[in-house]
Amino acid sequence: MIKVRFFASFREKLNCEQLTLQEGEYAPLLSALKSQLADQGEGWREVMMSERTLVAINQTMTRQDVTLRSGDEVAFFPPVTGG
Amino acid sequence: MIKVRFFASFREKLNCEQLTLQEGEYAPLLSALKSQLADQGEGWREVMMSERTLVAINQTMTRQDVTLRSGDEVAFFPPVTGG
Amino acid sequence: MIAIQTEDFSPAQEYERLEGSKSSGAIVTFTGTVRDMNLGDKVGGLFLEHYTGMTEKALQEIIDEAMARWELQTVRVIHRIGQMYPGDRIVFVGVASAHRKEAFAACEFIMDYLKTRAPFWKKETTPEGDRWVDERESDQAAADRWL
Amino acid sequence: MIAIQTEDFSPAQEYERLEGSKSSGAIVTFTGTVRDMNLGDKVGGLFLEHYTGMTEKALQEIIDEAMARWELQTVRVIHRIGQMYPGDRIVFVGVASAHRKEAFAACEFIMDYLKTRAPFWKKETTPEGDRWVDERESDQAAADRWL
Repeated sequence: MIKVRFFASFREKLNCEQLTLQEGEYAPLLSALKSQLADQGEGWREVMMSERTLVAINQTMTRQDVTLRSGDEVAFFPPVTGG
Repeated sequence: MIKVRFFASFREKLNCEQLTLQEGEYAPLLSALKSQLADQGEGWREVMMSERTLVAINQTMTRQDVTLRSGDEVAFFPPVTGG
Repeated sequence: MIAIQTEDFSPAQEYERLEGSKSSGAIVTFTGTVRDMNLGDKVGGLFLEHYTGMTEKALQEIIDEAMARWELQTVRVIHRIGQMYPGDRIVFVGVASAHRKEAFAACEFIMDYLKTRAPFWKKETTPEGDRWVDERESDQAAADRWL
Repeated sequence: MIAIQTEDFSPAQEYERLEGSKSSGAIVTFTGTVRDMNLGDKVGGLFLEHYTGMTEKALQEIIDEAMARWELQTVRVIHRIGQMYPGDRIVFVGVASAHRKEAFAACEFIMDYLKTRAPFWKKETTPEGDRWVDERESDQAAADRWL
Protein backbone atom coordinates (compact mmCIF):
# COMPACT_ATOMS: atom_id res chain seq x y z
CA MET A 1 0.00 0.00 0.00
CA ILE A 2 1.23 3.48 -0.81
CA LYS A 3 -0.17 6.93 -0.08
CA VAL A 4 -0.17 9.57 -2.82
CA ARG A 5 -0.62 13.19 -1.78
CA PHE A 6 -1.22 16.45 -3.65
CA PHE A 7 -0.66 19.99 -2.43
CA ALA A 8 -1.64 23.58 -3.19
CA SER A 9 -2.70 24.23 -6.81
CA PHE A 10 -2.36 20.52 -7.68
CA ARG A 11 -4.75 19.55 -4.90
CA GLU A 12 -7.27 22.07 -6.20
CA LYS A 13 -6.78 21.26 -9.88
CA LEU A 14 -7.16 17.51 -9.34
CA ASN A 15 -9.74 17.99 -6.61
CA CYS A 16 -7.80 15.34 -4.72
CA GLU A 17 -5.84 15.58 -1.50
CA GLN A 18 -4.84 11.98 -1.03
CA LEU A 19 -5.07 8.58 -2.71
CA THR A 20 -4.35 5.22 -1.15
CA LEU A 21 -3.25 2.52 -3.57
CA GLN A 22 -3.12 -1.11 -2.50
CA GLU A 23 -0.53 -3.64 -3.56
CA GLY A 24 -1.12 -4.47 -7.23
CA GLU A 25 -3.00 -1.21 -7.82
CA TYR A 26 0.16 0.76 -8.57
CA ALA A 27 3.19 0.38 -10.79
CA PRO A 28 6.29 -0.15 -8.62
CA LEU A 29 8.46 2.44 -10.39
CA LEU A 30 7.81 6.13 -9.66
CA SER A 31 7.93 6.92 -13.40
CA ALA A 32 5.34 4.23 -14.05
CA LEU A 33 3.12 5.53 -11.23
CA LYS A 34 3.25 8.96 -12.87
CA SER A 35 2.17 7.53 -16.23
CA GLN A 36 -0.61 5.61 -14.52
CA LEU A 37 -1.88 8.76 -12.77
CA ALA A 38 -1.51 10.81 -15.97
CA ASP A 39 -4.06 8.50 -17.60
CA GLN A 40 -6.78 9.56 -15.16
CA GLY A 41 -7.64 12.71 -17.17
CA GLU A 42 -6.44 15.92 -18.73
CA GLY A 43 -5.63 17.73 -15.45
CA TRP A 44 -3.78 14.66 -14.20
CA ARG A 45 -1.77 14.46 -17.39
CA GLU A 46 -0.76 18.12 -17.08
CA VAL A 47 0.35 17.72 -13.47
CA MET A 48 2.27 14.48 -14.04
CA MET A 49 4.00 15.59 -17.24
CA SER A 50 4.96 19.12 -16.20
CA GLU A 51 8.65 19.80 -15.68
CA ARG A 52 7.74 22.13 -12.83
CA THR A 53 6.19 19.31 -10.79
CA LEU A 54 8.16 18.40 -7.68
CA VAL A 55 8.08 14.95 -6.11
CA ALA A 56 8.82 13.93 -2.55
CA ILE A 57 9.14 10.33 -1.39
CA ASN A 58 8.65 9.94 2.35
CA GLN A 59 8.95 13.70 2.75
CA THR A 60 12.25 14.07 0.95
CA MET A 61 12.39 15.63 -2.49
CA THR A 62 13.77 13.46 -5.26
CA ARG A 63 14.51 13.96 -8.93
CA GLN A 64 15.38 10.37 -9.63
CA ASP A 65 13.25 7.45 -10.61
CA VAL A 66 12.91 5.04 -7.71
CA THR A 67 11.21 1.77 -6.86
CA LEU A 68 8.30 2.31 -4.49
CA ARG A 69 7.93 0.17 -1.42
CA SER A 70 4.85 -0.58 0.60
CA GLY A 71 4.30 2.16 3.15
CA ASP A 72 5.84 4.87 1.00
CA GLU A 73 4.28 8.31 0.91
CA VAL A 74 4.58 9.92 -2.52
CA ALA A 75 3.77 13.63 -2.79
CA PHE A 76 3.33 15.77 -5.89
CA PHE A 77 3.42 19.54 -5.61
CA PRO A 78 4.16 22.71 -7.55
CA PRO A 79 7.32 24.76 -6.90
CA VAL A 80 7.34 26.04 -3.33
CA THR A 81 6.64 29.69 -2.56
CA GLY A 82 7.11 30.15 1.17
CA GLY A 83 9.26 32.62 3.04
CA MET B 1 44.94 78.80 12.06
CA ILE B 2 44.45 75.06 11.75
CA LYS B 3 43.61 72.40 14.29
CA VAL B 4 45.48 69.10 14.25
CA ARG B 5 43.94 66.15 16.09
CA PHE B 6 45.14 62.68 17.04
CA PHE B 7 43.05 59.66 18.01
CA ALA B 8 43.34 56.31 19.76
CA SER B 9 46.85 54.77 19.77
CA PHE B 10 48.30 57.87 18.05
CA ARG B 11 46.95 60.15 20.77
CA GLU B 12 48.54 57.90 23.39
CA LYS B 13 51.82 57.40 21.56
CA LEU B 14 52.32 61.15 20.93
CA ASN B 15 50.76 62.06 24.23
CA CYS B 16 48.88 64.71 22.28
CA GLU B 17 45.19 65.09 21.59
CA GLN B 18 45.16 68.36 19.74
CA LEU B 19 47.50 71.05 18.38
CA THR B 20 46.54 74.51 17.20
CA LEU B 21 48.87 76.02 14.63
CA GLN B 22 48.65 79.68 13.73
CA GLU B 23 49.14 81.15 10.28
CA GLY B 24 52.83 80.92 9.42
CA GLU B 25 53.38 78.11 11.92
CA TYR B 26 52.40 75.41 9.45
CA ALA B 27 53.30 74.42 5.92
CA PRO B 28 50.29 74.95 3.65
CA LEU B 29 50.47 71.53 1.95
CA LEU B 30 49.28 68.49 3.89
CA SER B 31 52.40 66.57 2.84
CA ALA B 32 54.58 69.40 4.15
CA LEU B 33 52.62 69.52 7.42
CA LYS B 34 53.29 65.81 7.84
CA SER B 35 57.05 66.31 7.33
CA GLN B 36 57.01 69.18 9.79
CA LEU B 37 55.22 67.08 12.44
CA ALA B 38 57.54 64.10 11.74
CA ASP B 39 60.47 66.25 12.80
CA GLN B 40 59.10 66.59 16.33
CA GLY B 41 60.57 63.26 17.43
CA GLU B 42 60.80 59.51 16.84
CA GLY B 43 57.14 58.72 17.72
CA TRP B 44 55.97 61.54 15.49
CA ARG B 45 58.09 60.31 12.61
CA GLU B 46 56.64 56.81 12.94
CA VAL B 47 53.07 58.08 12.94
CA MET B 48 53.52 60.51 10.06
CA MET B 49 55.48 58.12 7.82
CA SER B 50 53.40 54.98 8.40
CA GLU B 51 51.38 53.74 5.46
CA ARG B 52 48.66 52.67 7.88
CA THR B 53 48.05 56.25 9.04
CA LEU B 54 44.69 57.66 7.97
CA VAL B 55 44.07 61.38 7.45
CA ALA B 56 40.80 63.28 7.58
CA ILE B 57 40.44 66.92 6.57
CA ASN B 58 37.35 68.52 8.06
CA GLN B 59 36.07 65.10 9.08
CA THR B 60 36.31 63.51 5.65
CA MET B 61 39.01 60.96 4.93
CA THR B 62 41.44 61.82 2.17
CA ARG B 63 44.35 60.05 0.51
CA GLN B 64 45.43 62.99 -1.59
CA ASP B 65 47.76 65.84 -0.87
CA VAL B 66 45.79 69.07 -0.41
CA THR B 67 46.41 72.70 0.38
CA LEU B 68 45.28 73.55 3.89
CA ARG B 69 43.13 76.61 4.54
CA SER B 70 42.67 78.56 7.70
CA GLY B 71 40.01 76.92 9.85
CA ASP B 72 40.75 73.42 8.62
CA GLU B 73 40.70 70.51 11.04
CA VAL B 74 43.29 67.87 10.19
CA ALA B 75 43.05 64.53 11.97
CA PHE B 76 45.52 61.65 12.04
CA PHE B 77 44.43 58.24 13.22
CA PRO B 78 45.19 54.52 12.90
CA PRO B 79 42.93 52.16 10.90
CA VAL B 80 39.46 52.10 12.40
CA THR B 81 38.24 49.10 14.39
CA GLY B 82 34.61 49.77 15.27
CA GLY B 83 31.58 47.59 14.70
CA MET C 1 15.28 25.64 16.70
CA ILE C 2 12.36 25.28 14.26
CA ALA C 3 8.78 26.40 14.74
CA ILE C 4 5.89 26.09 12.30
CA GLN C 5 2.93 27.95 13.76
CA THR C 6 -0.26 29.82 13.00
CA GLU C 7 0.42 32.39 15.75
CA ASP C 8 2.55 35.48 15.34
CA PHE C 9 6.02 35.54 16.88
CA SER C 10 7.96 38.20 18.74
CA PRO C 11 11.22 39.36 17.16
CA ALA C 12 12.18 40.72 20.59
CA GLN C 13 11.92 37.27 22.20
CA GLU C 14 13.73 35.65 19.30
CA TYR C 15 16.56 38.10 19.75
CA GLU C 16 16.94 37.14 23.38
CA ARG C 17 17.26 33.48 22.45
CA LEU C 18 20.01 34.29 20.00
CA GLU C 19 21.91 36.51 22.39
CA GLY C 20 22.65 33.91 25.03
CA SER C 21 26.28 33.18 24.20
CA LYS C 22 29.19 35.47 25.06
CA SER C 23 31.30 33.82 22.39
CA SER C 24 28.94 34.95 19.61
CA GLY C 25 29.94 38.32 18.28
CA ALA C 26 27.43 38.56 15.43
CA ILE C 27 23.70 38.09 15.16
CA VAL C 28 21.94 38.40 11.82
CA THR C 29 18.18 38.14 11.51
CA PHE C 30 15.79 38.13 8.60
CA THR C 31 12.10 38.84 9.00
CA GLY C 32 9.76 38.47 6.05
CA THR C 33 6.40 40.23 6.14
CA VAL C 34 3.33 40.22 3.90
CA ARG C 35 3.56 43.04 1.36
CA ASP C 36 0.44 44.96 0.32
CA MET C 37 1.39 44.73 -3.38
CA ASN C 38 2.56 41.86 -5.60
CA LEU C 39 2.99 41.84 -9.39
CA GLY C 40 1.17 45.16 -9.57
CA ASP C 41 -1.93 43.98 -7.70
CA LYS C 42 -3.13 45.01 -4.29
CA VAL C 43 -2.88 42.06 -1.91
CA GLY C 44 -5.67 41.85 0.66
CA GLY C 45 -4.48 38.69 2.35
CA LEU C 46 -2.42 35.56 2.05
CA PHE C 47 -3.09 31.93 2.91
CA LEU C 48 -0.07 29.77 3.61
CA GLU C 49 -0.41 26.03 3.00
CA HIS C 50 2.30 23.59 4.02
CA TYR C 51 3.13 19.87 4.00
CA THR C 52 3.01 18.89 7.67
CA GLY C 53 5.97 16.78 8.66
CA MET C 54 7.98 17.39 5.51
CA THR C 55 8.24 21.08 6.34
CA GLU C 56 10.06 20.43 9.61
CA LYS C 57 12.28 17.84 7.94
CA ALA C 58 13.17 20.14 5.04
CA LEU C 59 13.97 23.04 7.38
CA GLN C 60 16.10 20.80 9.60
CA GLU C 61 18.09 19.65 6.57
CA ILE C 62 18.66 23.27 5.54
CA ILE C 63 19.83 24.21 9.05
CA ASP C 64 22.08 21.13 9.22
CA GLU C 65 23.69 22.11 5.94
CA ALA C 66 24.22 25.69 7.14
CA MET C 67 25.83 24.39 10.35
CA ALA C 68 28.12 22.15 8.32
CA ARG C 69 29.18 25.04 6.08
CA TRP C 70 29.73 27.71 8.75
CA GLU C 71 30.59 27.83 12.42
CA LEU C 72 27.32 28.87 14.02
CA GLN C 73 26.28 28.99 17.65
CA THR C 74 22.52 29.24 17.29
CA VAL C 75 20.03 29.05 14.45
CA ARG C 76 16.34 29.77 14.82
CA VAL C 77 13.74 29.44 12.06
CA ILE C 78 10.05 30.28 12.48
CA HIS C 79 7.53 30.02 9.66
CA ARG C 80 3.90 30.90 10.02
CA ILE C 81 1.07 29.08 8.25
CA GLY C 82 -2.61 29.86 7.66
CA GLN C 83 -4.28 33.20 7.04
CA MET C 84 -2.22 36.42 7.12
CA TYR C 85 -2.65 40.06 6.14
CA PRO C 86 -0.40 42.85 4.83
CA GLY C 87 2.18 43.85 7.41
CA ASP C 88 1.99 40.49 9.19
CA ARG C 89 5.23 38.63 9.82
CA ILE C 90 5.58 35.36 7.88
CA VAL C 91 9.08 34.11 8.52
CA PHE C 92 12.01 34.67 10.84
CA VAL C 93 15.56 33.38 10.48
CA GLY C 94 18.08 34.25 13.17
CA VAL C 95 21.72 33.19 13.25
CA ALA C 96 24.35 33.77 15.93
CA SER C 97 28.02 33.23 15.11
CA ALA C 98 31.42 34.39 16.31
CA HIS C 99 31.93 36.19 13.00
CA ARG C 100 29.83 38.58 10.98
CA LYS C 101 30.61 37.16 7.55
CA GLU C 102 29.46 33.71 8.62
CA ALA C 103 26.29 35.02 10.25
CA PHE C 104 25.31 36.95 7.11
CA ALA C 105 26.11 34.07 4.76
CA ALA C 106 24.26 31.47 6.84
CA CYS C 107 21.16 33.62 7.30
CA GLU C 108 20.90 34.38 3.58
CA PHE C 109 21.64 30.76 2.66
CA ILE C 110 18.87 29.50 4.91
CA MET C 111 16.37 31.95 3.39
CA ASP C 112 17.43 31.11 -0.18
CA TYR C 113 17.07 27.39 0.47
CA LEU C 114 13.83 27.80 2.40
CA LYS C 115 12.38 29.68 -0.58
CA THR C 116 13.16 26.84 -2.98
CA ARG C 117 13.14 23.66 -0.84
CA ALA C 118 10.68 23.99 2.04
CA PRO C 119 7.13 22.88 1.15
CA PHE C 120 5.13 26.06 1.70
CA TRP C 121 2.73 27.57 -0.83
CA LYS C 122 1.16 31.01 -0.84
CA LYS C 123 -2.32 31.84 -2.10
CA GLU C 124 -3.03 35.55 -2.42
CA THR C 125 -6.32 37.38 -2.24
CA THR C 126 -6.40 40.21 -4.80
CA PRO C 127 -9.18 42.33 -6.35
CA GLU C 128 -8.95 39.93 -9.35
CA GLY C 129 -9.69 36.97 -7.09
CA ASP C 130 -7.58 34.39 -5.26
CA ARG C 131 -4.44 33.07 -6.95
CA TRP C 132 -1.59 30.75 -6.15
CA VAL C 133 1.70 32.61 -6.13
CA ASP C 134 4.14 31.45 -8.83
CA GLU C 135 7.73 30.65 -8.03
CA ARG C 136 10.31 33.28 -9.04
CA GLU C 137 13.32 32.59 -11.20
CA SER C 138 15.27 35.03 -9.02
CA ASP C 139 14.69 32.77 -6.00
CA GLN C 140 16.03 29.74 -7.85
CA ALA C 141 19.01 31.79 -9.03
CA ALA C 142 19.65 32.93 -5.45
CA ALA C 143 19.63 29.32 -4.22
CA ASP C 144 21.86 28.13 -7.08
CA ARG C 145 24.60 30.55 -5.98
CA TRP C 146 25.34 28.25 -3.05
CA LEU C 147 25.91 25.09 -5.11
CA MET D 1 18.48 57.03 11.42
CA ILE D 2 21.88 57.24 13.18
CA ALA D 3 22.59 57.10 16.88
CA ILE D 4 25.96 57.24 18.63
CA GLN D 5 25.39 56.59 22.30
CA THR D 6 26.91 55.29 25.50
CA GLU D 7 23.64 53.62 26.57
CA ASP D 8 22.53 50.18 25.47
CA PHE D 9 19.78 49.88 22.85
CA SER D 10 16.79 47.57 22.53
CA PRO D 11 16.69 45.31 19.47
CA ALA D 12 12.95 44.94 20.09
CA GLN D 13 12.35 48.68 19.77
CA GLU D 14 14.59 48.90 16.74
CA TYR D 15 12.56 46.17 15.09
CA GLU D 16 9.37 48.12 15.61
CA ARG D 17 10.85 51.14 13.88
CA LEU D 18 11.83 49.05 10.90
CA GLU D 19 8.46 47.32 10.64
CA GLY D 20 6.34 50.41 9.98
CA SER D 21 5.85 50.06 6.23
CA LYS D 22 3.45 47.59 4.60
CA SER D 23 5.40 47.83 1.36
CA SER D 24 8.55 46.43 2.99
CA GLY D 25 8.66 42.67 2.72
CA ALA D 26 12.12 42.09 4.14
CA ILE D 27 13.91 43.23 7.26
CA VAL D 28 17.54 42.28 7.90
CA THR D 29 19.32 43.22 11.08
CA PHE D 30 22.85 42.84 12.31
CA THR D 31 23.78 43.08 15.97
CA GLY D 32 27.41 43.00 17.02
CA THR D 33 28.28 42.11 20.60
CA VAL D 34 31.47 42.06 22.65
CA ARG D 35 33.06 38.60 22.56
CA ASP D 36 34.79 37.18 25.60
CA MET D 37 37.78 36.04 23.51
CA ASN D 38 39.93 37.74 20.86
CA LEU D 39 43.16 36.48 19.28
CA GLY D 40 43.33 33.75 21.90
CA ASP D 41 43.11 36.06 24.90
CA LYS D 42 40.29 36.44 27.37
CA VAL D 43 38.70 39.86 26.98
CA GLY D 44 37.51 41.45 30.22
CA GLY D 45 36.20 44.65 28.69
CA LEU D 46 36.35 47.02 25.79
CA PHE D 47 36.62 50.78 25.54
CA LEU D 48 35.29 52.37 22.37
CA GLU D 49 36.76 55.71 21.34
CA HIS D 50 35.33 57.71 18.45
CA TYR D 51 35.84 60.96 16.58
CA THR D 52 32.79 63.04 17.52
CA GLY D 53 31.21 64.69 14.52
CA MET D 54 33.13 62.74 11.92
CA THR D 55 31.48 59.52 13.09
CA GLU D 56 27.97 60.77 12.27
CA LYS D 57 29.17 62.17 8.95
CA ALA D 58 30.93 58.95 7.95
CA LEU D 59 27.91 56.82 8.88
CA GLN D 60 25.56 59.12 6.97
CA GLU D 61 27.75 58.82 3.86
CA ILE D 62 27.68 55.04 4.15
CA ILE D 63 23.88 55.02 4.50
CA ASP D 64 23.51 57.44 1.57
CA GLU D 65 25.61 55.17 -0.59
CA ALA D 66 23.57 52.12 0.42
CA MET D 67 20.34 53.97 -0.41
CA ALA D 68 21.76 54.94 -3.82
CA ARG D 69 22.72 51.33 -4.56
CA TRP D 70 19.55 49.58 -3.39
CA GLU D 71 15.89 50.43 -2.97
CA LEU D 72 15.50 50.65 0.78
CA GLN D 73 12.63 51.89 2.90
CA THR D 74 14.35 52.34 6.24
CA VAL D 75 17.90 52.17 7.52
CA ARG D 76 18.86 52.40 11.16
CA VAL D 77 22.41 52.40 12.53
CA ILE D 78 23.29 52.53 16.23
CA HIS D 79 26.85 52.43 17.53
CA ARG D 80 27.74 52.49 21.18
CA ILE D 81 30.82 54.21 22.59
CA GLY D 82 32.60 54.09 25.93
CA GLN D 83 33.10 51.15 28.28
CA MET D 84 31.55 47.76 27.48
CA TYR D 85 31.80 44.18 28.69
CA PRO D 86 31.53 40.70 27.11
CA GLY D 87 27.99 40.05 25.90
CA ASP D 88 27.17 43.77 25.60
CA ARG D 89 25.75 44.99 22.31
CA ILE D 90 28.07 47.33 20.38
CA VAL D 91 26.41 47.95 17.05
CA PHE D 92 23.05 47.55 15.33
CA VAL D 93 22.29 47.88 11.63
CA GLY D 94 18.71 47.39 10.48
CA VAL D 95 17.45 47.60 6.92
CA ALA D 96 13.90 47.35 5.57
CA SER D 97 13.32 46.80 1.86
CA ALA D 98 10.69 45.38 -0.45
CA HIS D 99 13.07 42.56 -1.39
CA ARG D 100 15.19 40.17 0.60
CA LYS D 101 18.26 40.26 -1.61
CA GLU D 102 18.49 44.04 -1.33
CA ALA D 103 17.97 44.01 2.44
CA PHE D 104 20.76 41.44 2.94
CA ALA D 105 23.17 43.21 0.59
CA ALA D 106 22.56 46.66 2.09
CA CYS D 107 22.91 45.47 5.69
CA GLU D 108 26.18 43.65 5.00
CA PHE D 109 27.49 46.57 2.90
CA ILE D 110 26.82 49.02 5.72
CA MET D 111 28.63 46.80 8.23
CA ASP D 112 31.61 46.24 5.89
CA TYR D 113 31.96 49.98 5.27
CA LEU D 114 31.39 50.88 8.92
CA LYS D 115 34.23 48.52 9.85
CA THR D 116 36.70 50.24 7.53
CA ARG D 117 35.47 53.85 7.24
CA ALA D 118 33.77 54.97 10.44
CA PRO D 119 36.18 56.46 13.01
CA PHE D 120 35.79 54.11 15.97
CA TRP D 121 38.65 52.44 17.79
CA LYS D 122 38.53 49.57 20.26
CA LYS D 123 40.81 49.13 23.23
CA GLU D 124 40.60 45.75 24.92
CA THR D 125 41.31 44.80 28.51
CA THR D 126 43.05 41.40 28.67
CA PRO D 127 45.06 39.53 31.34
CA GLU D 128 48.16 40.76 29.43
CA GLY D 129 47.05 44.38 29.89
CA ASP D 130 45.14 46.89 27.77
CA ARG D 131 45.73 46.91 24.02
CA TRP D 132 44.41 48.72 20.97
CA VAL D 133 42.74 46.31 18.61
CA ASP D 134 44.47 46.04 15.23
CA GLU D 135 42.54 46.29 11.99
CA ARG D 136 41.87 43.01 10.18
CA GLU D 137 42.78 42.31 6.59
CA SER D 138 39.56 40.33 6.29
CA ASP D 139 37.55 43.49 7.05
CA GLN D 140 39.33 45.42 4.32
CA ALA D 141 38.80 42.54 1.90
CA ALA D 142 35.10 42.46 2.80
CA ALA D 143 34.77 46.18 2.10
CA ASP D 144 36.72 45.93 -1.16
CA ARG D 145 34.17 43.44 -2.54
CA TRP D 146 31.74 46.34 -2.99
CA LEU D 147 34.04 48.49 -5.12
